Amino acid sequence: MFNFEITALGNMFFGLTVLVFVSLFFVPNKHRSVTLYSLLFASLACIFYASDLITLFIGWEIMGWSSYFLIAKTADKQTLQKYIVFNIGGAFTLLGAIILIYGACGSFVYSELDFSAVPSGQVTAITILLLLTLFVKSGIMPFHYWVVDSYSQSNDLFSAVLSAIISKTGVFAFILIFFQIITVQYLQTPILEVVAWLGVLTSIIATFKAINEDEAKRLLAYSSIAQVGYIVTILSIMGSLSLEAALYHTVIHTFVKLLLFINVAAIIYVSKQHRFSTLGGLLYKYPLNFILLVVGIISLAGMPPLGGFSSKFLIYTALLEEHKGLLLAAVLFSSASAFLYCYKLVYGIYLGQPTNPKTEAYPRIPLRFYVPQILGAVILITLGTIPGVIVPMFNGILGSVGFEPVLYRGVFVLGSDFASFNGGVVIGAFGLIFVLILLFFVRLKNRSVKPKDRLDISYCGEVPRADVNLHYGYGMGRELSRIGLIKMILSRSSHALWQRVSTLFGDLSGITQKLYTLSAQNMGLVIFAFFTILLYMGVK
Amino acid sequence: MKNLQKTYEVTQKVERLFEVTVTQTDFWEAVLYISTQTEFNTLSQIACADWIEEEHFLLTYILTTDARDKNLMLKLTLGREYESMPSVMTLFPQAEVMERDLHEMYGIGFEGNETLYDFVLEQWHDLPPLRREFDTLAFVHEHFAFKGGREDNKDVKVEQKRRREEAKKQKALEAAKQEAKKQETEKQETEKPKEPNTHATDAEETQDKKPDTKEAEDGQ
Amino acid sequence: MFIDLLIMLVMAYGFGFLYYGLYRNISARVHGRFGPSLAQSFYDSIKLFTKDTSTDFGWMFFAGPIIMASGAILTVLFIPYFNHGERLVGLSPYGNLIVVLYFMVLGPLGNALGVGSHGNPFGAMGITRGLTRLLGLEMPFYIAVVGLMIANESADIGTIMANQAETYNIIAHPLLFIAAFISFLGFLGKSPFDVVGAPQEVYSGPAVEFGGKFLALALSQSAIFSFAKLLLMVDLFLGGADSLWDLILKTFVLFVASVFVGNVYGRFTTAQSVDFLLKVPTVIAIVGLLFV
Amino acid sequence: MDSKLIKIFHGPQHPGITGNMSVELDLLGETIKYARTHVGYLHRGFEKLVERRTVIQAFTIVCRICVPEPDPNEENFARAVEGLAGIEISERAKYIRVMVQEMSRLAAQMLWMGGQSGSIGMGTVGQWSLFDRDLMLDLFEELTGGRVYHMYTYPGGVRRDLPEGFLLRLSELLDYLEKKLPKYDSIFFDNATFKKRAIGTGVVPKEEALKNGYVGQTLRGCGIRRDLRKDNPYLVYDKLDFDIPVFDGGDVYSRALVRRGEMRESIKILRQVIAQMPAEGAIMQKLPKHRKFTLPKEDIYVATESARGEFGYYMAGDGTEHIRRMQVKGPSLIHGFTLLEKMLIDEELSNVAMIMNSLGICPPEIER
Amino acid sequence: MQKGFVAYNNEQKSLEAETEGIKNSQTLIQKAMNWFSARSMFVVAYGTGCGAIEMPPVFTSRYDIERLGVVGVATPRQADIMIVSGYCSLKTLRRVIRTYEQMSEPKYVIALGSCTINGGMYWDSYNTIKKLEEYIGVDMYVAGCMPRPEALIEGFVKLQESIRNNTIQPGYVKYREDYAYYQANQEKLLGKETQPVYEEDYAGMNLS
Repeated sequence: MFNFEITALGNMFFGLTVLVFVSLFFVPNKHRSVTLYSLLFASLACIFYASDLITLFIGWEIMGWSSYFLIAKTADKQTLQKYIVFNIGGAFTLLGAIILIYGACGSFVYSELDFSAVPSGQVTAITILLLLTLFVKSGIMPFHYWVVDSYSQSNDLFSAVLSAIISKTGVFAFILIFFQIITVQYLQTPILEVVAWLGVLTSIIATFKAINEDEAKRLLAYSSIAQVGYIVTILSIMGSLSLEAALYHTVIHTFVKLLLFINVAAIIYVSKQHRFSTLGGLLYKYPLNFILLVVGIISLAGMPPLGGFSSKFLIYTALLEEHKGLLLAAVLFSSASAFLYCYKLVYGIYLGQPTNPKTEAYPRIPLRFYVPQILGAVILITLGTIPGVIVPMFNGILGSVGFEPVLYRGVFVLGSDFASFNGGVVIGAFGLIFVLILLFFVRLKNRSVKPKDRLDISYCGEVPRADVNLHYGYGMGRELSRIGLIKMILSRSSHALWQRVSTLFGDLSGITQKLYTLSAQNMGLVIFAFFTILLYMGVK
Repeated sequence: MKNLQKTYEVTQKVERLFEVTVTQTDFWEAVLYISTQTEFNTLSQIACADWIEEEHFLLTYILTTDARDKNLMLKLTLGREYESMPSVMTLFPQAEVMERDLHEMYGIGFEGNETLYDFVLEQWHDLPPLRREFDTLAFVHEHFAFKGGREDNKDVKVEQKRRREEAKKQKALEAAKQEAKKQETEKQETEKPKEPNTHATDAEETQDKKPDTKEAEDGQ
Repeated sequence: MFIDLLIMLVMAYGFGFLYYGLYRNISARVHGRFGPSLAQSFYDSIKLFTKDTSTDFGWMFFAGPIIMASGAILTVLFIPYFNHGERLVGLSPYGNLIVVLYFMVLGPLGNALGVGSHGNPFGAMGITRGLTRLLGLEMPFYIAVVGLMIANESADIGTIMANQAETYNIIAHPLLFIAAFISFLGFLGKSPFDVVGAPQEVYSGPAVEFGGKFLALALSQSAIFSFAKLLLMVDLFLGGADSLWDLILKTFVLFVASVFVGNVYGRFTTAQSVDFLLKVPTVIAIVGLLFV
Repeated sequence: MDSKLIKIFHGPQHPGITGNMSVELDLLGETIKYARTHVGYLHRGFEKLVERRTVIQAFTIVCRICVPEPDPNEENFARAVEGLAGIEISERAKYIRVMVQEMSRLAAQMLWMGGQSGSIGMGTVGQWSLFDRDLMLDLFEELTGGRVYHMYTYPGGVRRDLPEGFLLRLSELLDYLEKKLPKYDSIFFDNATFKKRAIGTGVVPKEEALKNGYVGQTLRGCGIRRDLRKDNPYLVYDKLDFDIPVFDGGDVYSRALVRRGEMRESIKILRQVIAQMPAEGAIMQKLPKHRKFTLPKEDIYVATESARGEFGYYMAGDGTEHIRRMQVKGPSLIHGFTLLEKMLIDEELSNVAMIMNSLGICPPEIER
Repeated sequence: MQKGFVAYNNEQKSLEAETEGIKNSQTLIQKAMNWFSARSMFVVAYGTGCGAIEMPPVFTSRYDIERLGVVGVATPRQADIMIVSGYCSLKTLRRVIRTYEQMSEPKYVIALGSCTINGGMYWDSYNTIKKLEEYIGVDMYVAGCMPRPEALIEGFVKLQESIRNNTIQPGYVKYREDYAYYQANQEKLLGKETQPVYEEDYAGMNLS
């Protein structure tokens, strides 16, 4: 029953988990819950190295429960309710899929599963059930209802773990099942097309919701939904370059979210504020934190010199090779609007005028907060300069999954023959030009004069008073709702959908409640009918 | 027009300009009546003239019709000691700014109008400027200084008067000298009294020597 | 190799200021007056560089314009000037069209950090307008570029230019050209879409605190940047330039077209311009994409 | 403090402000939630200065009250003194005064067009219209000796007779303007971006327009036919036939169309004035002892229709040669405060400059 | 002191000799620098008084000052020249001083009309200042009760000439060197805090 197997895919995801957990160990955390974290770590290891479906399901359940208890420390009742309902739903669909697979192929172990004989109707049922599980775990649009609240209300350390690792288990399961177990030829292409468009829609809606957010952690939650949406889209293309792009983006996203969440956690730890309208002007108080956040948002937005661009570049080349122009247009739309919430994050916290006057009273940030951030920043910068360094590892995974490896031309170059770029030249040219202009600027005899005080800004001839709010944190992005298309996107809210679903479940449970309180003989009749159906299923 | 004439005696000043005078006590129900019952239902201007001799402000509410063809001047007199009167802001929203202006320029209080903060002057600690007892020339000489080197361009009239007196004195001096010389020749006395040169009459005095005479100053 | 880069940079700087001087002269003639001398913007930048003092709000404000300028210079260096590919190719073999498109956004985002750090609300409003407008501008331009890349089966500008040997892309993909030209107007900051630094509305937006040398650097980088965009449009749709004279001719034709549109039309508000950009040119681009 | 609104100033030093005043705005994003107008930057204390001056001294200072359009001030001052002193002026002087009023209205409308198009970034219209305005100022310079401040309409008539061939040059300029106006239609009034920006912004509610005392284009822009030259005619306006352009819509675009119509009407009036002007007649009624001219102890209210609306003067004499009181009420006092502060709520920041230009707010009238 | 024309002539000659000395004592680079900074001038968009109505004709097609390289810019940081056009009330003086101090060096002030020289027509008004040079350093006066556009352009040309030759001491150097004198004058008139301040006498509506 409990047999494990070391695979290249498992190694990569487990490696990410180890890096994240080790670096988070240093961060000061009020809720020291070592047992729950070790339980979570064990369940993740069990998922990544499982070689049969049952152990995968057990790991999945333990992960769900341990993160439930970790969130329960700080979240309110309503968030917990949302979390547990969705995750149990996900687990049950996984159980249903496993039972159907067992019915079809007669075994749980991955290697023995062979879908050639299975009728296509059953395969689609299996895929739909599995897709539901993966949508819930990675927060694809209709099922993202629990993601934002639980990310923002869990304590700062755990929301980093949630967004960096636990949202990746969905991706791992997608690759494992659809690439390794049910290989490509048995899957119906229209389902994958729907999955692709669902992923893109998720990222577009999540991006515009993120722009309207006033809380830092909720903004990051929406942004991680959007990024995982990209990964799901590119995975559903089912090509070798697209798989490599997905894996690359997973690595980048893990470290970007680790960096950003811990950075925001440091600010919340120090200033006890987590809204943009109450933060601001901390640039010259925490310069190192600011620089690390800038590295984070540059790679989150996918800008050239840093790692984020390499994964974005692979996603675009993968879509281009498959000639999926419309899909790429939608991805471009959401990544273009990502710049807005990236800038809002850095402006809301660090730039602009400070909103509350007692920013001097904030204490220094403890050094232990910087360990995960520096780890993330170093990895992002190295992936920016030498993007090709992890391509051989990915080729290993591609081989194990049965795809031919992607072209590997040395450490600096990344991309296929359709389009490739040299990371070293890009960041080298940027650094050189920056230094040259800096030297020219410093050599100028133009004396730079300091302004008299914080309020010595050109303000149409008037003088801003000290207690007047000049921080544009809350107002940034408010104007988007004046644009027709974006107003239509923002007006959709999944809250109404799930209200209707919960009322539906309400009357359903009303009927079943009547069922159980039936008189004795009706009860017998019902049990008998249940067993006949089960027998019929088993026999066929 | 007719029901206005029924209740108040209206005098016609100029073609299409009428006038009604009211006392301060029944001013409020006059305004209420005129703005609701008669055709003069819009306020165009609140004018205030300061008659310091008769110790009162003459407030004129200039009302006009919807057709903007006739104007009615509703007059009332108000005491000058910073008295206050009811604000017509509720009847005419535009009166809020006019009352703020009058409050700042004359110091008239308007109950019911909270926004009587400073309208045009910034950090003004002196008398309300449009009152007659505020002397703008004194204020100017106290706060500002004019460009130097122009002291001699005093008021033309004053200068001419001074020059005429000089010439007369000069003539008188000449006549006195002739007189003295004549007497001297007649009496052939030996010693001659020497007149002191009392007054430098050279027109081109340099500025700093010239005393700052009082009469030159307020001739302006 | 470095001499090539230097020549490219000097040409971009020279042409950029020449075209900006031409723009001021042409619009002056449209207004019915003699405009300034052609090298006027060159004089402006020299004067600003040699001013005695300029207010500096801290090291991030100091770094902002520098990142913006390096973004613009990188964009120029990654675009090949000629289509025969021997001289003045710059760094384009190491990068491709997607890298260039993202460099165009790197400059403004770097500047946004600098502008945000001096705390003037007008600066932040200008930056937000810039990023919202960017959202509208990028859609048609990127879809047109995606169409070209799919048609030419490669993202390298050199190959795209080579494939246009017999028919220019402007004839092969007319719809894509129309969409790209409309958003190209916005990228150059011409009238219907110049909402970012509108002096009457946002007190000159991002450039509100730029004095002396910072304003000089901003002006020269915008000259280089506009020449880079002109060059990109020529390379993608007009088959690149065979000789120096051909380069000047093609960039000038495109430039004059954008000038005349800019002189006639007023300015949209940010929401209206993005609304228009997401409706008309994006639909044209998507239809063009289907025909590729 | 956790306030979500930021406070900015559409301040005195701002390229988008019409004159030297400021509007204090509280913004949520770029939507205005609260507006307050600040004036007082141009206050010279006219009414205090006039009390210290005789009629002829006050005459030179009166035309400097409002800069874009000084002539209605001179006309008001002259008619107020004539009303108080009971002076009757000759027919020819009346025609000349109407001509001066209409010429200054045309110049003011062209200046407005420059400001309105500049506020939404159309450079070309401003350049053309200010060029044409300059041609009109050359005629003024020839007639009165001053480009903007004319000091020409004096109580008792006008200061100088028309120079030789002046009416001929005036009609030539009118022909030139008549040819140029269709060009303005194509580049400005029918311009796609102007229409898209102007239609529907800055709407004046029609029902409270009359009650709140709005005047001029604001009324005519929302469908109410009011013009002082027709309703309360002065000088010889009752002898001239012209109609009043009225558009209902109440927004910036209909106010622009009203001004376009008024330009054509002014040209029509000037043509009739040139035709009907009596050839002879004393242009200047000599005031008795004009240097020491005493006003009777009375008060009067006169109003003229300026390019922005009704310009009212209250004047009181007190028997000495000094004027007891002269109070000026320009149209911008109401438009700039009650109307503007209410209209800017929930308006976009980018429309503030356009709305202030379309209401024709000119700060020197407000604070004198 | 000789009287009459002779005195005037000698004084003029000595002045010219002095400027001649300064002119050829500058180094070549400094001369080039001055030439450039004279060729291009940025005027801050601030119409302080009634002379501002003559600025639009100067900046548009009839008199077109852009031929001389003069362009209007929005903020004081970007500007070199401020035009104080006519009378200047106390409230405006505060904003003028703040704008002047926010401009980057070398900055010049052109004062239009006689109101800035000695009070002009509003010499007896309680709210306008009489001499602008008491409060900020002024470089160029253009006479006229609202000077004509040609006079304004003549003012610009003369200013460019003086920048090119760098002969007379510019206003900003005077302002910087004896700042105490200017500060004292400002404080005497405008009270302790000369920065413009707007009190909130009412509860500003704060939709937090």
